[in-house]
Parts: sequence; C-alpha cells; structure tokens
Amino acid sequence: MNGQGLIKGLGITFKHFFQKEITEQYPDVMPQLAPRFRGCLQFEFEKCIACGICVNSCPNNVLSFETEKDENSKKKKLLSYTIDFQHCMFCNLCAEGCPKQCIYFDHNFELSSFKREDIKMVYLRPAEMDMREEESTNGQEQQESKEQKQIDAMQKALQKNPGKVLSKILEQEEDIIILSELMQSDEKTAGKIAELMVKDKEKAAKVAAGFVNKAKKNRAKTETAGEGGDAND
Amino acid sequence: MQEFNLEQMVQNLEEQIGDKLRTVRDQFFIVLNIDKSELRSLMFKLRDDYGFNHLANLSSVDYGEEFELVYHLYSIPANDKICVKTRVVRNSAEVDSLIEIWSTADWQEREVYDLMGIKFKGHPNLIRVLLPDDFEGHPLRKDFVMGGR
Amino acid sequence: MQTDIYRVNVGPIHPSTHGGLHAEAVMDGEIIQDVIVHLGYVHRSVEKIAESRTYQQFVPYTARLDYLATNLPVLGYCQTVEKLLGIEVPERAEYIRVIMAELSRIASHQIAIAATGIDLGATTGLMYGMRDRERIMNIFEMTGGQRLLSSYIRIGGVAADIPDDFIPAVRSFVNDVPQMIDEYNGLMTGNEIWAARMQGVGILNPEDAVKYGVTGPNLRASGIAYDIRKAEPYGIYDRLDFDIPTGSRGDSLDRWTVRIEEVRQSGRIIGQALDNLPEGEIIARVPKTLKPDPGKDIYHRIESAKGELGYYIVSDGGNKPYRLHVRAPSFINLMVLPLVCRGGVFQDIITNIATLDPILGESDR
Amino acid sequence: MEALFVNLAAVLSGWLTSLGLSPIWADTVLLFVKWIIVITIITLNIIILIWLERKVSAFFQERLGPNRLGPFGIFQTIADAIKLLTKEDIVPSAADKLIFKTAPMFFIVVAVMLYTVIPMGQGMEVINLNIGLLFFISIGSLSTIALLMAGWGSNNKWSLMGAVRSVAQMVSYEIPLAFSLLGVVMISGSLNLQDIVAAQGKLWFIILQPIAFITYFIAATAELNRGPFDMPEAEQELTGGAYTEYTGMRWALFFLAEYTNLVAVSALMATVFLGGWQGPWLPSWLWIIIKTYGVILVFFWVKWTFPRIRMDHLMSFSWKVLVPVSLGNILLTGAGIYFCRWMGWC
Repeated sequence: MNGQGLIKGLGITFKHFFQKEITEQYPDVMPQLAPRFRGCLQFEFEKCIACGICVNSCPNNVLSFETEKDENSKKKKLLSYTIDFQHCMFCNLCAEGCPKQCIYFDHNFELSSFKREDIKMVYLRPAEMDMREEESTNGQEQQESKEQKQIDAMQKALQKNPGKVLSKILEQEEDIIILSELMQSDEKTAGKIAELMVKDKEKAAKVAAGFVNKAKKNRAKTETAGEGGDAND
Repeated sequence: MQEFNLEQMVQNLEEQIGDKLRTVRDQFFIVLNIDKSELRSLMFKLRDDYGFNHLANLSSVDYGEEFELVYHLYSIPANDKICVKTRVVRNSAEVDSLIEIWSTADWQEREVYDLMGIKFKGHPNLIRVLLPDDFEGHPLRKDFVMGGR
Repeated sequence: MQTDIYRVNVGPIHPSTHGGLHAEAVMDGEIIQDVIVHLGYVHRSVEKIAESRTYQQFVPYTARLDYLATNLPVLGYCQTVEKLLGIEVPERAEYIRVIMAELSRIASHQIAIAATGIDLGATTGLMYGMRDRERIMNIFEMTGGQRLLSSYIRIGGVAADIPDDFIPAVRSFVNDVPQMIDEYNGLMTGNEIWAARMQGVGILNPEDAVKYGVTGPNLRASGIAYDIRKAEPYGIYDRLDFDIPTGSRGDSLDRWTVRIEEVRQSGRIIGQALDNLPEGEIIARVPKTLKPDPGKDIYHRIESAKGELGYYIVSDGGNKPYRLHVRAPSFINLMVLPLVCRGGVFQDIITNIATLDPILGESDR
Repeated sequence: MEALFVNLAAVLSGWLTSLGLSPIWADTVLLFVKWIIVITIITLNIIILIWLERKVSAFFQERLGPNRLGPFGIFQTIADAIKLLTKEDIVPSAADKLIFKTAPMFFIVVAVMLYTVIPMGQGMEVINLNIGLLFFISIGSLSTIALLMAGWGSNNKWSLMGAVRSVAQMVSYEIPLAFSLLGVVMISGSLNLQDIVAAQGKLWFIILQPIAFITYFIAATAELNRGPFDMPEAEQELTGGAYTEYTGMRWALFFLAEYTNLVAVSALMATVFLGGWQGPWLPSWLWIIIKTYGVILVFFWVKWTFPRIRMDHLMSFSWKVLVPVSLGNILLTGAGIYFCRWMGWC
C-alpha cells in the first residue's frame, strides 16, 4: 500500500510494452482454424438419401427438403434441399445425425451478405442425377459401382498390407518391396494396380513386373550418375 | 431450530396440519402438497423451525384447470431439501405471497405473475418483470397463442 | 439546503451494464437513494421455446443462457435430463465434462475480471483478461467446433472425444493460471485506487444474501462457504479436491477477490481431472427419442459461474418437456442491486453491477 | 541550427521594415506569423499525439494499434479527422444552442492561448511575459468554464453531471497546482519562464523540488482530465460526460483542445522542472520537444495503467493530501532558502 501497488501496476504495463503483440492479423493472415471448426453449412446432394434425420433434429427449422416417391424403385427421391442459414445455431445436431455425412460444416466463416435472401441456400436436384439413374436401371451402373467398391477395397488393402497382397502377383520379395515403396510415393500406380488386380490378375502381374523393372533401371541410372559425379569431382 | 431428520419433520407437519397436507415421496424430493390456505403458515414453519432458509426455486406449471406452484427449498448449511407444491384454480389464480418469508420471492413471484398470470396476495410491487408493461396475456399458459415463424 | 431528487437511467444502452440491463438510479446529488432494475431487454422466451423442442433439440438453447460460460448451463440441463431418465454417463465423459465446465467457469470469471477492469477505468485490465480468455476459446474451438457457444456437452455424455492436442493445451493453460492471477492482482487488486473504489462498496451482509437467495461467488464473498459442488456434489465433484474461497466483509473487493481465487481453484480441479482422465466411452447409449415417465418432475441444480443454476423440468411422457423452468442465478443475484447500491455514490452502481457479475442472457432468459 | 528560428524571425522582421513598415507594424505582423506557426505546430503535434497515444496504449495492451494507413498507421488521425469533419453536426433540440455551440470553440481558444508564454527554445516564445507562469495558470483554469458550458448547454443529465464533476475537480486541483509551482518561483525569484529556465542552468528543479514535481504531476493530470482523473468524460460511468451530446467536429474540437492542453502542460513541466530547452549537443528547440514528449509518454503510461478514481476520493485527495503537501513544500522551500542564505551558499 501507500503507492507500492501503483508502482507495481506501472511495472506490469511497462513490461508488456515490450512484449510481442497478440493481435491476429486477419484478413492479411487467415486464422488457424481447428479441424472441428464450424463455419458454413454444406450439403452434398448426390450423397443424400432423403432420410430426414437432419430436418427432424434441427432445433430451429433451418433445414427443409422436398421429396418425391419414385414409382419404380419405391425409394424417396430428393427434389430440393433448403438451408435457411440465418436461423442456424451451429449446434452440429444435423451433421451428427446424418448417416451419409452429406451435410457438414466447412471452414468458411465469412458469411456476411448484403441481402437477407442471399443467406438462404437452396440446392436443386441436378439434372445429370436423373440421367444416371436411368442408366442404372440397365444394371450397368450397379455393376460398375460394385466393381468400384472392390477396387477401393483392394486399394485400401494395398496401402495397409502391400506385401501380402502383392505376393499374389509377384514372386520375388525384393520386387515386392520395390513396388510397395513405389506405390507409397505414387498413388496413381497403386490405383492402377488395384484396378488391374480386380479385373485381370495376369495383366496385373505383367504391369507390376514392368513397374518393378522400370524402378530398378531408374535406380541403377541414378546410382551410376551419382558415381560419375563423384569421379568428376 | 432443533436437530431433526426430514422424516420426523414430515410426520410432525402432517400431525400439525392434518388433511390439508399430503406427502408424496419421489426419487428426488419429498414433496409436500399443501392446500393454498395453509401455504404461508407451512412456509413460516419450514423456515423458522426447520431452517429452510434458501428458497432456491419458485416455479409454476399449467395443468389446464389448475396451476401448480412449486417451491424448492434448501437449508444452508444443513443442506436438507424439500419441495412444496400447491394448486390454484385457473379462474381465480391467487396465492399468498412469500416475500415476507424470503425476500428472494420478490422477483420470482413477479416472474410467475408475468409469465403464468398467477397473482400473489400481499406482494408490494406485483408488476411484470421480463415482458413489457403493455404486453397482453401470459405466455407460459398452455392456451397462449404463439406467433412467429 | 433543499435538493431535488432526480433519476438517471443507467442503461439499457450504457457502456457498463453488461448487456441490456436497465438500472434506474434515484439520486440525491451524487448519493444513490434507490435503484430500480428493469429487466427483459434480452428476453427470448427460452422457457416457452423449450415446450416446443425435443429434449435433444433444446440443448443448444441452453448454451445461450449464460453465453460467457457456455458449457455450464448445457451441463446443468443435460444432467437434469439424464437424472430424469436415469441415464448413466460414462466415466470418461464425466471427466471431460468437468474439464470443460471448469474452463467455462474460468472463462466467465475472466470476463468478470476484464469487465470490472474496464468498468472501473482500467482499460488495460480488460485486455489482459480477454487475452487469457482467448486461450480457453481456442480450446473450445478445438473440442466443440465453436468458440463461444460450443454446444459440446450432450445428453448422455459429450459430442466427440477430445482431440490430440487438447491435453497439452489445457495443461499449459492450467500451468499459467497462477501467473495470470499475479498479473491481475498486480495491475488491479493491489492498486490503491482500485482498492479504494471497491473496499466497503456495496456491502452485502450474509443474512441478506441468504434471504435474497444470492448464490455463487457473491454469496461466498459474504462469508458463507456454500458451494453446490461441495454441498450436493454432482458428476464427479465429490472425488476432486478443491477449496471454497470466501470473503469476510461482503463488499465489492471481496466479490472480486473471491472470483480471482475461484479461477485458481478451477485450475486445480482441471489439473486433477486431467491426471485421472480414464479411457473409455464418451457418450452413453441414449435412445433417439427421449420419453421420460409422464407426470415426473425434477429440480436439479449445479454450481454455475454465477451461482445456483437450476432446471425444473416436468414431463408429460412425450418427447418434449411439458414445462421447463430455469432458475437463473443472475436473475436472482440482481435482486440485491438496489440493496447494495443504496447510500453509495453514483460510481458505485457501476462497481456493484460489475462485481455482482450478472449475465443478462441468463437473467432475462 | 541553434538560432535557426530566431534568425528566421530576424530576417522576416528586417524584410518587413525594409518594405517601409513602421517597427510597431512589423512587430504585429511578426506576432501574427508566430501565431500561425504555433497553431501549425499544435495541429501537427496533435495529429502525432493522437496516433502516438493509440499506438502506445496498444503496446501496453499487447495490441498493434493503428496500422493500416501509411507506415505504422501514422495517417490514421488524418483519416479520422476527415471522417469527423464530414459527419453530421447534431445539435439537440433541447440544448441551449448558443452555449452548446460556443463551448468547444472557447475550449480550444483557451488551450491555444497557453502557448503564448512557453519558451520553445533560446529566445523563442510568442511573448516574453514577465508574469508568464501566472498567465499560464490563470488561462489554464479558464477551461473549466468551457466544460461547464458544454455540460449545461447540452441539457442532458450525463453532461451536467460530467460538467459539475469537472468543475469541482478542476477548481480543487488548481490550488495544489499553483502551490507546487510556488516553490520553483521562490527559488528562481521570477515568474518569467525564460528566467526560470535560466535558473536551472546548473541543477534542474526536479532535483531541488521533487515533492513539488510529484504534486504538480498529479494536479496536472487532474487539470488535464486525464486518467485516472478523467471524471468529466468517464465513458464507463457517464457515457461521455460533458461531451455526450457532441458529434463530429465539435466533439473533435474538445479532443483537440484536450491534447493541446496536454502538450502545453507537459511543455510547462519540462520548462519548470526539467531544465526547459537547455541540453547538450542538440539545438534548444529540439530539447524542449524531446522533454515534452517524455513527459507526455509518462502521462500515457499512467492513464493506461490506472483505474479511474472515485469522485469523493478525488476531492478528499486534493484537499486532504495535495494541498497540505504542497503547502508544506512551500514552507520547506522557504526554510531551505533561508538556510542557504544563512550559510552563505547563495
């Protein structure tokens, strides 16, 4: 007391005078957002199965949709999906309930707009979705999607345990290691091999062997080049 | 204030008040259902004889023909708890004010009056507290017509 | 000398009324004769809204009651519903909830500290309080996705498991708590001007405090060590070791120091919860539609940052509450504002509002 | 460098006489030119000061402060001035219009008048008044009337409260303010500010009169309505005090006047206690600027650290602490001078 407190306070502010500023330099420097940050609500029309969980779970009637019953498949068909964003409370209840993860929050937080109408987001059924559905009635798309699923699974397996999967098409362990290394660095290769392995195993073995040979050659080349360089020095 | 346990207290009260007091025990509280004519005297007893000095919550529920007033009482520091309920009929919704017993009843009663429309006899300043003075109706009643989106 | 009594409207639009509080001061010169509090400027009819929302849908609304301590009102509501339905919350969720609740308490108290700073003219105090609070906001963003109204606690547990960098962030914050408190004390509490403005201002004696139903730090500042976390432990508070800071005079300075000490105690609680954080589920199996038994009612209360926050829920067997009442501590604490202001000078109104620390979103509901 | 401005003035006056003006007219024109220079300096200073205060307060609070306009945001004040100039000039319908409108002008005129006597360098002042210090104090106290006019004219309770408070405060703090300067006057034996500067050739009066310096600093803070004594404004309590109803340029004038006062009082402090324009190496007019800014920075530092004092504490502090202490200081100074003479030191 008797002025000591005053001097101590002056000391604290004086100390802070020389400390680093904590101001965020938005918009020059965009803020670092946490992965779970909830910015703008996004909707993916093609994934939606029109189950209505999001609409029912929304506390503030932000979400609404229109559906139509498809006569052939007796499935609900989504016609339009509306997000009246001005009432959104960012509670995440819709996204948590969604079984297909087709409604989610992205990281865009600059949501201001000039007009009230601009806040409302309306998603209409894209025309190509209907076209694709017609194709799928021929059974083509179903098969395609089945194949795609297999390829996806194969690719995952390749990434997880390349040795075991590749041993089906390659024999030498050295080659397997080379190829798995190659696949880790290049996703395209992995995708191609996975696709071939599902469709045609023999071709897959050939292609794989080709990749391995190429990799071996490359390696040899770089090695010799490195040696040559050393010699020149 | 003497040493007591809640069961004993309920027994004593039942003896003193008679059939105007009906005790219900649920999972969380001992509920004293009291006729509204005996409410004030019961509350005085609870505060002075049994040390319930903290009126934690004063609320009301609309049950159609009747309103129920709910008082949750606690004692500091003994930490006993009890719930008192009383009912008033909708058409003449009036009950004794408890402002003399606990000053905290002041705004809580005003709130109940404001939102549920129950009058409190003996309240010195029974005006709306949350809604504007010219508001019509009592929104927490079940028959209140809501506007909006 | 004959003087006229005149009325000054402090609020609803005024720099230091913490939101839409309207205190009509009846003044005789600089001396306050009376203060008439007008409420309702932030009234959003939360209780009526609850009647048309399902139990789960109402969760985000509770976050908007005490928006400065967002997890505490949510915690109170979720616990009330869980108690009503008999839902057991997993151990891990209980610990995470305690961490989030205490972080919210610190956040709320830091707002109180910062706002008191600026209300009394120490602008720099505001910045330091807000700066430290920002770290809690970052932790909330990390876990719940939102900074202010994170809506992270759910009925049955919490919405998602804590992310990897959560524990280091909370740890470093908790470790810095004593240093922060030293800074607040050095800049403000120890300052003679500060002490002179607060000491003996707005005295609330313990009898009045209990009579008026005042709870929380304001009650403890009057010397009554009443904390629901100790008196009627909920969650896992009975397993945690912490003290209840109390004051002796019940004046503004006591209310201020009690809050600062509570920040320290909350830091202790968080440290213990982090040490004992078990592995396991984070949310109980909760049915999609919650239908409590008809006619059942419950009053459950927690120690919020402002005091006793209670929910009274009546069920009619449907998936929506038949009646929901919020016992808002700020609403009831504000009732003593005229009492503590009377006889003081005009500037004391500001000090008293700041140290009673009401939050209008909660008091007006 | 040293005599740059003095020589300029001499050249100008010589040129004027060569044009055939009588010396008295030449002096008048010269005075006019000096005034324009002073006002330009004041305006420039204020532009810098407002920016400086925002920057300094930001650094105290770990912020960046203005940083958008120009290097380090130095043009921010100019942008603000343009904004304020283009704002609508609102006069409340219930206001006492004449008083309301004249109050800011009165305030700034009084503030600018203070510069008449401050020596801004060796031989550099508008008028070398032999009662300079007395003039400064008496003109400085006039600003009370401007604040009272503003508060009364606004016809608003907040404004009136702010005005009444500021009158009470400034009247009470005038006394310790004047008393603390008396010690200096006693030692130097003159009210002329140039003489006071000259008397500090060997030793600054801050060393001879430390108590007077502290009491003067506190009283000056109160006179300037700066934190922790910013009663008349007190945003957090009176929402703006005497200035509540003012908008646009009228409002800006008040702040210009406050900063003008700040510079004047700081310059006086530098003159009376910190040796004035005297200093090695650098020219005298640079020394006074450096010293003035040093004092201003301390004012900033104090304002951005302390909470606002309560009105009744403020009054009792003035009457119960500052007045007795400054009176005691006069007694001590008198005794000291007597002692010195008795010992034959001076």
